[in-house]
Amino acid sequence: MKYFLYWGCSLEASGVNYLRSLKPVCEALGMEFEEIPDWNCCGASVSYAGANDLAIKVLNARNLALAEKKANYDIIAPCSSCYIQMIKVNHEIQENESLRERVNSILAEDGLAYNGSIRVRHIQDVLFNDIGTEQIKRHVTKPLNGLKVAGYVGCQSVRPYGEYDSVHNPVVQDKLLEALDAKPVPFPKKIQCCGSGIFLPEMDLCLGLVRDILDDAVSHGAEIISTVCPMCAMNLEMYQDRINEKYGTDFDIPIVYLTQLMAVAFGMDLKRDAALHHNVIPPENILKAAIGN
Amino acid sequence: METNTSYDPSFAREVFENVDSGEEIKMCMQCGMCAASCPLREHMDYPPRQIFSMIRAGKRDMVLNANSIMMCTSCYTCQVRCPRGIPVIDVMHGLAHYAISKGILTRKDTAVFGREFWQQIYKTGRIDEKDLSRRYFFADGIITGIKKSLQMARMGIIMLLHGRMKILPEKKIKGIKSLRSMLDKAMQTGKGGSEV
Amino acid sequence: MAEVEATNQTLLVVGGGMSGITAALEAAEAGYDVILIEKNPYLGGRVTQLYQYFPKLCPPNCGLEINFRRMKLNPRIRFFTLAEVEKISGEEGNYNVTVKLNPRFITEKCTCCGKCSDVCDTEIDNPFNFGMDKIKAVYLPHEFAFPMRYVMDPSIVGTDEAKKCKDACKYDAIDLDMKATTFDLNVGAIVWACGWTPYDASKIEYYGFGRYKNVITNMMMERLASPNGPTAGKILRPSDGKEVKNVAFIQCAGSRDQNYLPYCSGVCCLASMKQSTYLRDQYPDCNITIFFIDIRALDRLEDFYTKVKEDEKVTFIKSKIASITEDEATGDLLLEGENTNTGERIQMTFDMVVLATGMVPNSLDLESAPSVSKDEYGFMTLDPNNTGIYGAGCVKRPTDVASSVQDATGAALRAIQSVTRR
Amino acid sequence: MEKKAALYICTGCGIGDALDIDSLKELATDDLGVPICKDHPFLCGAEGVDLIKKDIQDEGVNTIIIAGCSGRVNYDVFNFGPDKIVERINLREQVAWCQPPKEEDTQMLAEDYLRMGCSKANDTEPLEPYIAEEEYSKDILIVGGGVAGMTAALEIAKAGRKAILVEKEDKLGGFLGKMKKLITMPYKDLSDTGAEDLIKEVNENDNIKVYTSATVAKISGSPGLFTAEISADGNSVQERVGSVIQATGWTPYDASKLNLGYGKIKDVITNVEMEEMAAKGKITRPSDGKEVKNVLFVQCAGSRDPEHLPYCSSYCCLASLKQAAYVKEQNPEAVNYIVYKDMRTVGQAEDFYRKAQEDGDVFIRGSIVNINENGGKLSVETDDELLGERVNIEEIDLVVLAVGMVPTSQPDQIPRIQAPEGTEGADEEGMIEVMPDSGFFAKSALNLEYRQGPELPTLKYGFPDSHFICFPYETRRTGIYTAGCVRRPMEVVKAKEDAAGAAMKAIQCCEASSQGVALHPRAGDISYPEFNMQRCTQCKRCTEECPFGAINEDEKGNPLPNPTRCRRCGVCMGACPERIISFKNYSVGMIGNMIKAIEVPEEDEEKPRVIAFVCENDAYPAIDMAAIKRMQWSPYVRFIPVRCLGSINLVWVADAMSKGIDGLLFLGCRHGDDYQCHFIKGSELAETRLGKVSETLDRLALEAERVKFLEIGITDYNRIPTIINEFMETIDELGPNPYKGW
Repeated sequence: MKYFLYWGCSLEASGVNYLRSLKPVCEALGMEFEEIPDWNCCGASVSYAGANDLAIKVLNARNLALAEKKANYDIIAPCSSCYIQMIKVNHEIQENESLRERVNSILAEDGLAYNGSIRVRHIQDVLFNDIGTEQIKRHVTKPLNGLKVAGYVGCQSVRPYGEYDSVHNPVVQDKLLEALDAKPVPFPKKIQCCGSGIFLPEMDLCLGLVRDILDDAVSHGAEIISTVCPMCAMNLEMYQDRINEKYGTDFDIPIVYLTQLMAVAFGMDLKRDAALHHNVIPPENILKAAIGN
Repeated sequence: METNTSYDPSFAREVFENVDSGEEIKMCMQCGMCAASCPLREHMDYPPRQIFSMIRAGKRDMVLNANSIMMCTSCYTCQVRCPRGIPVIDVMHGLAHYAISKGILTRKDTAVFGREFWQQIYKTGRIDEKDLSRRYFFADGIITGIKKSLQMARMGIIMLLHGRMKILPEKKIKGIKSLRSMLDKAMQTGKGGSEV
Repeated sequence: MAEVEATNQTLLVVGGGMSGITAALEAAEAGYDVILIEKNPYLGGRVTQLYQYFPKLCPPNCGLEINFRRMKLNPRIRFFTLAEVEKISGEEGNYNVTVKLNPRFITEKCTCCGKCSDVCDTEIDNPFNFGMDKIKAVYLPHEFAFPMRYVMDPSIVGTDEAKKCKDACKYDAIDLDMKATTFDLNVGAIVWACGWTPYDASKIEYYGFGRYKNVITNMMMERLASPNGPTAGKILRPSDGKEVKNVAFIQCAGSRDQNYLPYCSGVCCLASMKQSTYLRDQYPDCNITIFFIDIRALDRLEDFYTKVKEDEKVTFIKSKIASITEDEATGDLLLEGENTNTGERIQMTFDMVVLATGMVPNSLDLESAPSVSKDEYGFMTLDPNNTGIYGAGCVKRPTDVASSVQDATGAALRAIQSVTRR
Repeated sequence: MEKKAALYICTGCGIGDALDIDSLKELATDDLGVPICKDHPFLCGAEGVDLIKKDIQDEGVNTIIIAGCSGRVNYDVFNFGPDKIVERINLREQVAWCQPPKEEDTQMLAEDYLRMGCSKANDTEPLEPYIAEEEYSKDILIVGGGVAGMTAALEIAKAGRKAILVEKEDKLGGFLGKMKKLITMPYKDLSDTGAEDLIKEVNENDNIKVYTSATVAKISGSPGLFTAEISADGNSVQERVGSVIQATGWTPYDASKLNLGYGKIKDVITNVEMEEMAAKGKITRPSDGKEVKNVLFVQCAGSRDPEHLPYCSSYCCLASLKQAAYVKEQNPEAVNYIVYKDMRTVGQAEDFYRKAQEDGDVFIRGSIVNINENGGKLSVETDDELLGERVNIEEIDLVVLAVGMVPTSQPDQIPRIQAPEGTEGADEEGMIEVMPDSGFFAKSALNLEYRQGPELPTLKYGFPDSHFICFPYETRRTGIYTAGCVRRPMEVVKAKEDAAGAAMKAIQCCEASSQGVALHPRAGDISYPEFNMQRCTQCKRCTEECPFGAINEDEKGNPLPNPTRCRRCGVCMGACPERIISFKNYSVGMIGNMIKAIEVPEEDEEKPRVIAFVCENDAYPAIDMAAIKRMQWSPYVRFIPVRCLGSINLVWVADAMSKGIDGLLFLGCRHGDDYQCHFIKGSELAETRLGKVSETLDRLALEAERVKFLEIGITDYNRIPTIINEFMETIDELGPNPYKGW
């Protein structure tokens, strides 16, 4: 199966371990990726400060148009922010003809047009629906043996459209974790926002959100937290020190990408494929113990 | 009940005309779902539904100066639960954009961060996280910038050590010129942005 | 099944709930032949599951008793339980209807002595009590069941258990070879009174129904309060059977919500107020909070709202509750919302939460049937150019018992007009 | 008819295990003289029924006494045709299932029921329906030519019957005719009112006779046999009709009673005035004739207000949304403010609320503080609940007060009548306000020639509505139904449906009356009360107490029964001190004989006897239910079902007490505001009568506690054992009835 992989800006930097692990895992599952030529940033959720809605739509429509021009593959956007920006604009353009005309009149500046034929997908969606847990299970050579994982869904990977999972009580990540023989722990805060794109400017307030999430995960017995979003990963991992300092807690729980766990469970190289060395809070020991290494 | 405010429909009209998704607030039935769904509800001056009723009442200054409109984490919880299907996030973003365009920076950090974000996109077509942070920290001048950077320096170094920071600066995308003209056109013809 | 005699002057009423029973009786008492079919093993429909009606707080069985007696005395009505319409063809004044009779496995010989049930060991979830308790697999649906006859759950047919039950019956009333049969009817007009289904509360995921034991629906509350319910009428919370001290009602659980049921279900405000009186009767110290958007108590029913409001133990808060979280240790429930009158944040803990879920119409969706007009929510609408099939009661709009009866009375007349025209 | 009785005892369902059947048979044949007595292990089975049928055929049996299950079941199995008397003795539920088997007391209980049942069968006479000598009319009179009245007339006509429509105005239409547009199903958008078409259809229908500028001067007679005197254009016309529908509608609440500027500020109008203005053309300001721009609607103007109309008028929310749409249609720039308490757009009507929001109407939850006029514009001060502030809404061109509906039956002033001397609350002249449930309360519309008043009794707030949830067309005057907004406040679509329902009932009434069959709740009953006038003392109790006003009076005070008005409850029979009122299958003597049939053991046997008179609709099934649940109670109680507790005659108390019965229980329906008695007053009357009996008991030196009245509902079966056992304890404490063995 061929897809466009729109990895976006973060996956080249803070989310590098996401991209590194995603590629070998997906390739092992028979997926092939193509890059959208000359793609631009999705605008993320904070660009409204500098731009109006139409400009942000155009930003995403350009990527969609570039993709459509090249091939009729689904676009996989592993970053939740990219995913939501792109799927939202895609839906709006598909559903609103006058908006499409308006956007296309702007895209025409570069001879582009978008007809609305592309489907935007989250990586969880593709793994769950196109590949399926049965197929994933077949690739597991080093099962995680009941490792207690808090599958943190966050927000934008499912909301608002809920195309492949419930927006209120998502289960897909947990099912994928189960396929790796991990034991997903239920924790209500798995859908609470970590502060997302405004974490940096609103750090004071958002530290509290992350504390709540970590606390909920840990108190439900999680040994490790998995995510599917570079912002979630960043916010949950990088600020544990500060949270401990501010709230007198003692969090030291590794935050890994779902794809990293998959690479581990697929028996791949912990460094080259699972890219565990990029993690600031080292997950190696826990994972090695789980797979019995 | 003491305060005497007069209902003034002109602000609502202003919002309907100039704010992205502004007219969506008409559908609000004041149930309070959005307020209770928001992760940062405790820190907001007014929950979204109250912002909406204040728009209907014509409380322009209070609305545009409310911290709530710039405090949205874009988590979409309120939006997926709103029984009237109001795209609350879009409205909040639209209002924030409108307020910022009027020079109101109630949550200055967010406004600056967002603006820097956008400007970088405008400049190169992509985001360079390291460059973005640098610009964001120094947006208030060199002194605060150094202070803020120092606070974050340790984390920066750690990230660098773990290979989670790009060393080379982001290059412009090939179609940057045409992208800029597209964005210019969108800013001119779209709602809420015409006055920037 | 022997041929059921009917002519193009006969009326068919589909649905043996309050609306269907009324339509059938009103027409029959005016001298028309009526056939009534009901898919349950008993007549009475939804109201049989209610403890009391608002605003009089009287038991539904009282009115049903009168209606059943009217039915017993009137030879013009014939009724079939466990019956469903399979096909309808034809037009006003001349319909051909295929009715499917599902096997009861218990014949008319049943005297209701209960011996079969005594010997039966298999238990099934009790559908009458929304699965809150178990009943024997051969059972009387409820004490007031009309017709008063046992029914065997198909799941045990073909097992030794079923044979054991059969052997216990002195009256040879168990027929394990009973099969579903069909018969055709020629009728002149049809009253569609199939009623409603409670909205599936588990769809409103942030309320945790189905995951949190102490989150129940308003219909479950009726069963809990009923003397013939799972707790013999004592309202106890499901997780641990404890008495309740602090109960919340969440109005518009699904209703008036674009994501679920965009329409208002009409009766839920009053139903919750009524249920608050159940609680107050049993627990003089119980606190009740009703969370609402708008209180909708039309016409004289406003009096009931006024009366409940006067109870200092019942608090009305204007707020749509945004989420429920369960305390896993205690089973208590944390409700979050915003009091929109004060702007204050609500974080309140309750023993039990009742979701005032709405009504979904059981509409005329058969593989083969003449087209009838429906609105976008599936409620039947009256199309003056398409007569012959008439909706009655909650298939037309979400409504209370009195209005359903009123509507069904009118529907009976319209059906009579159809056969008069031919 | 020469009666030939046969008793069949079923031994199935545990009866045979609980009782000595042979001795029961012996009792029947030897002591009770029943010529044929058989038992069968499965009487309701084909073989059992054939056994009975064979005896009917071969032996000429016409009075079949079945001792087995409760009469509530197997009614169809044991139906042998209208000319056969069937008496059911409940040995299963009320003996075998609630008493220990093979005990002496259980056997005695069964024996008593056998004696009582045989006695009753003996006293029952075959029924023949009442058919009047006059010709029956099946035409239907409709009073009121608004949407409900016109719809009712058409529905009747479409069913092939004739309708006579009387309208007081010079043309049909009512409020519908004055409206601009309608908001109705499916509540997406405004639609035409359809008034013109409806009026035309009514006027052109051959089955409908229309009288305009007409009123009903008098209605005399009874269902099937009414004569209506109609004054039309100064002429008096007589029409014979079978039933009547009152659809006289409503009037808007008087807005000048509200402190909202109406009558003082010209630009404050009512929603009715708004509608009429919109229907005529432009919506303008009454003060200067200029087109309106900003309009403020005040919801619940008077409604949901204990000072004015405590109820919700239910149509006003939608009406204001509709009128706001008129304003927008006239000027898309206009702003509508809607100040509300709760938005009540029920059901699919929620869609139109959303539509109004989309249109930009401003909704303010709160209440009006003040309406002021300055500089030609209005400003409205409002407590805005959701903003938490008192706000001013200025630059308003027009304020529309959404006033509620007052039924036309509500009198302008509550009528006063001469009260009997010494009545509490009477004024100096002995006058007292008429109660709302009196036929003398409502405003003139029907002018019934009824002893209990010329109009329908009202329920609350002047609405002559049904008190029953299950039976919304129940009225206290048989064959006279109400429809539309006179019955309860409702919107147009509901008024139409209501009219169809009332039409159905009216047609049904004509059918039933002409066949001598009772209407609800004893539908199908052909028995009727007969008066032995020779013994009447003109005490008027029957004419006063009949809950349905069925009995008129001549000048001397003799009762003039109207069998087609009668609901067969027997309240008159219970009321009559001379016991002159009887049904062929239900009479004072019959129950008296049943009481006498009970064998009362000697005092030293220490077996007390109690009779429980129970309402056959609620209490009796509750006892059956308790038995089905195998609950147990004292074996000393004998249940006698009665049509309604209102039919109990005090002579039964004397009969029982003088026979040595130790106590009497009366189990009837709840009364009071939320009464459940389907004969309105029956249960209440019973308690009142029993209140008087305790004085008598005192005089007899019998304790008042020996007679107890209890309210019980059909689902109260769990209470049955407690109720009975507690009463038995009381009896034990009181000791045996000293009149035993007299």
